[in-house]
Amino acid sequence: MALQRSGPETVEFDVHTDELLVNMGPQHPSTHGVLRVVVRADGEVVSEVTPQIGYLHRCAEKIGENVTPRQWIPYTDRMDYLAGMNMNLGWALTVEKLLRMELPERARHLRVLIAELGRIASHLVAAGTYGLDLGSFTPFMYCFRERERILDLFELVCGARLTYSYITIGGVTADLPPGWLEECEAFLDQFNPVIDELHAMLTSNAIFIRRTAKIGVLAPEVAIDYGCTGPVLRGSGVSWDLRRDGEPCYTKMYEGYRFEVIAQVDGRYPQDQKYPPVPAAAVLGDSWHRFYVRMLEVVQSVGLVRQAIERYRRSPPDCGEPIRITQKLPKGEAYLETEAPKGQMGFMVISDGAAIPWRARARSSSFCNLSVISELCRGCLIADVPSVLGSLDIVLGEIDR
Amino acid sequence: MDINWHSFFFLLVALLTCAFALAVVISSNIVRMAFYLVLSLGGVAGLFFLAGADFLGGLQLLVYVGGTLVLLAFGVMLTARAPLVSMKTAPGQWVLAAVVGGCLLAVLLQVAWSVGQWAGPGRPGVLEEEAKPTAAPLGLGLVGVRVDQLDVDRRADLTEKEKKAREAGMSGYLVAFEVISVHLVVVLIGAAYLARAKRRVDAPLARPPQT
Amino acid sequence: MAELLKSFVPVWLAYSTAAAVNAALLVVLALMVAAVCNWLERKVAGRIQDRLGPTRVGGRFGWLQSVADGLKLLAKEDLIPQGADRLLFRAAPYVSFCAACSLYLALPLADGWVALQLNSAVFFILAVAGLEVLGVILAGYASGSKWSLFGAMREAAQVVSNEIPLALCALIPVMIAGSMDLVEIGNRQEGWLTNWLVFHDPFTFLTFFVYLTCAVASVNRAPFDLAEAESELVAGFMTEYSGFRWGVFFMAEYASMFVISGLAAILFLGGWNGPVPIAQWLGLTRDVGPLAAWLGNFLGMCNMLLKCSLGVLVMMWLRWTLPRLRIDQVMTVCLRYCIPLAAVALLGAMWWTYMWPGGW
Amino acid sequence: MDVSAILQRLTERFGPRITGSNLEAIDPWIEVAPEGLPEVCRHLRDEPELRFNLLNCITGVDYLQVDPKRKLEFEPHVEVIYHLWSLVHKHRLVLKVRLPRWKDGIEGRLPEVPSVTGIWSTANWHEREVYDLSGIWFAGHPDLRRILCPEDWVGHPLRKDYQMPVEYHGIRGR
Repeated sequence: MALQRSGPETVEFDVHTDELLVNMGPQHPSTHGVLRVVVRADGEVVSEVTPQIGYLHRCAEKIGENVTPRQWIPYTDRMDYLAGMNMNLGWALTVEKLLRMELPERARHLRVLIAELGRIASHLVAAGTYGLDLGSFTPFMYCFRERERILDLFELVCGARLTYSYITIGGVTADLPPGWLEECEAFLDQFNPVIDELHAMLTSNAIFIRRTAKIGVLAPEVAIDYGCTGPVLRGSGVSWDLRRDGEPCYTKMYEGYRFEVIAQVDGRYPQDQKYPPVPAAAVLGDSWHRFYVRMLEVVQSVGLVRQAIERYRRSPPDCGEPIRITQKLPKGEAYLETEAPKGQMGFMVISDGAAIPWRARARSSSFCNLSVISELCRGCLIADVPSVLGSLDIVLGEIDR
Repeated sequence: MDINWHSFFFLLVALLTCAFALAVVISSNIVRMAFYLVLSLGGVAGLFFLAGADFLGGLQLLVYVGGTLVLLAFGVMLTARAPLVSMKTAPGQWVLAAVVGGCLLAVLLQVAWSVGQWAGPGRPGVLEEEAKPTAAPLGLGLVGVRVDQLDVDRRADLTEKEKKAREAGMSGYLVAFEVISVHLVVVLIGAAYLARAKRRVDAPLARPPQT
Repeated sequence: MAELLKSFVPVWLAYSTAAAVNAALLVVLALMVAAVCNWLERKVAGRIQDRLGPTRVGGRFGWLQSVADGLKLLAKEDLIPQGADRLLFRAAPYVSFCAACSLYLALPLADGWVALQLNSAVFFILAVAGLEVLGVILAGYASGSKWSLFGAMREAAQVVSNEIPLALCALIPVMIAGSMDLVEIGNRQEGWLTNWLVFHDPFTFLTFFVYLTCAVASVNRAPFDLAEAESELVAGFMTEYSGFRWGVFFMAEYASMFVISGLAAILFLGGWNGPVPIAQWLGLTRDVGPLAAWLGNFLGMCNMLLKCSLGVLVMMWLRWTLPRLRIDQVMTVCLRYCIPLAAVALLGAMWWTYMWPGGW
Repeated sequence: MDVSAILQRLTERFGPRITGSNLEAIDPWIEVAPEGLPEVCRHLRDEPELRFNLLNCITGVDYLQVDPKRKLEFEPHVEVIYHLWSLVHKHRLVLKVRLPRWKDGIEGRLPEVPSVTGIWSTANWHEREVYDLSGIWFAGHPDLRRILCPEDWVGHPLRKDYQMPVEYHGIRGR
């Protein structure tokens, strides 16, 4: 009996059932991290959802005003802890934009390689936990098994599994160890059948489709109005990806790479003949489409990593020298947004000529993606709230900073 | 000293049922009342099983304990907000209730003792012809004893197979039971229809405010 | 048993010990089933998720895992939340455990090997299976928290509405076999595979699958496990339970899962009669002699246990592959698909037995 | 359409309310008077050639030199920076609003700027964060509450002259 929000039905009201104020508290298995969602429900039907954030607020921006840019890199790791590499990349590129610094060829390809591997790892977590939200435990295990392999690769590169601080301003802390590329290719070769398994278990699973199709439908204008970016925006059919449409100093990293932006433009996904078709029940912009966009993006990223490996091998051996810790920043300010797995992650640095920036600002994508949930969950059932929350794929470390 | 186990358990379960029925009346917490009601009706089902009518016992369990009391628990659970949970009864009402209850108990006991055959322990209720008309046959018929063929029961020349068939046909007059059940269904459907949720759904907020 | 003891001890002691031993046997059977299912579930889940499951707890395949779980549950402190109704909170798990255990009273494991041969055994099992929901409702209400209230309401709505199609589907084999006594239904299906009721006619074949769906829903497993949907309601009605009380709920769930698949085995899959009538070939039938009859029954019991565990395996397999349905989708499946299908199957089976009484 | 063309359009349309700009900076920006902000923003969003439909980020920056050794290049003030993007024309713009550190000079009265929640809904949460951390009051915001710090927190952490409280609910701060 999900109430469809078609026209304004005026049904007279005689049985007074008082509204139940239920909150999915900070420690709730299906809120990804420390998020409290206050749900005002009448029986099973949700009338109002208001998320409460701030439980994980560490005021990283205030610390940014007391440490030099290279010392702030570990703080960017802890923002979106599921894709630490992409956060480092964002901050490094912003400061390089301020310094007007050019990177050698090899460093650029190395960064593309590592960033796309980070994106695969983050999307695997998103797919796994989404299956967990809807009750099927097994895809979670498959996704995390693959993610473990990627983390092993990262461990070989920089010694850490979650908080890397690998990509710094001026390049990377250390070049790739010998034999790493072969292991990375071995991982990629055995990865494709796993994606087909996930498609079989989730995307084309009848119960999964019933739990996600036509739930949490987000219109493109509302998405842009609420500032949603990344898979949430592309799930609503807006073909917008910073790797192609971003600022020059970010898109020049991806120059010469062949990849497609995954969005359903006039009814078709790019290369969708290889993947399960869009079910009839799915409406553009619902939870199913957001999930489907992430699954296809993983395939694009695999292609990108292969191209990056091949270009990395051909590029000259110099992979850039990180700047000195106490190097003075020129006076001025720079803002740059990069395509992190969860959306557009923006960093801003303002400096007045000293080594320590005057102001460091981080704009989080999940912050805006989460703000749209009150719009999506009006009139759905209580069981749909985790389904919508899972499809938005938010991380609280990034929201609360 | 051999104890007739059958009567012992019968009495035990009967006492338990009465005790829980009393608890239903005495307890103030409405949810505990529902729980004690479950136990007492379960006791009645136990009595049916001990009396050998296991179909009737199953029926009692299914219809009353499994069906009605689940709905009762449902109703109690949904309405049991703080003020409703503990319903204290004023002392005056206790006295009135005790008096009325006592009278009813007296009447029932008198009726029970007046039937000669039931007085003595140890003889399962095989009935002789009854001189003056009483309500007992009607009650027995309800329970399922074929009151109209009582004389057939005592004929000695019943073959084993025929006796077994009569035994199987014990629950003859179940019609009354069915009538009550159908009545119950009608009542439930009516209640569901009356309480169907009619709610005003205000116009959905189409777009964020376009001021 | 009672006559044996009568010679040593006074009569009433003999009878009471015999009764006590039988009762204990039943409860131990239920506990054994729960213990084995617990270990089996972990192993099956492991295999499905490409990992090993418990391997080191006590010997080769970690078979002591359930004992370890039991000890852990006993050692854990089972606290009662402050807002809870103390009596009901304690009573609820035992209500649902008694309901689940008393199911074993009427479940025959072989021809004649049954605790209490009721001539309305199917009806008894369906009636008592409906009682389990009472324990859940009491638990939901007594824990005092909104979440368990939600879980209890969903559970009650689901189980009560699933009893109807379950009863309809159980009616068909009873109608074909002509009696509600499980032993009789089982004996009617002896001989070759084709005598099984599931292959009796296409309608019973359809009924078997509808029965399986409703059985999974009424036992609250796999895609229909709304009550303890961990993603939305934390743990449904079991949120506030911990330690041994939670274990009791868990045992009740496994016990009723085993009985429901046992019922399916007897009603549709020929109970203790194997696909090939080996017992008849080896001459282990009742008329040959008491020992042969005992051996034949033993073989039958192994068959029955195999089929029950097969049913339990299917339920576990469903649980670890399919996501969970929403409450209104569960109700739609039950009210809009299962009941009409069961009704059609009933009519079809009736028409079929009328047209070809002796079987086709 | 680069920033100079946009600046030229805005100055001819709004005149005195565009109070400055800097086209040589890495991210060229335009300064707008606080009162004229909503009209300029609505124009930027609705104008067919501009169509700035994505508000990326609102940032509050506090310019106050607390370090005695450093010399003072600017007089103390507070800035609110709006980053706008157009998905349609793929161009970017930075708007700045310059405010006094405290409203009409009285310590503790937060500077005011009209809210743009009506134009972009994403501003709702961003403005709440800027209010919470940088202490800038957004007039006309539907429910301006703290979003990251606890409701009963005192002070705005990102202000340069912010002192960490000695104790908060029994937890020692300093």
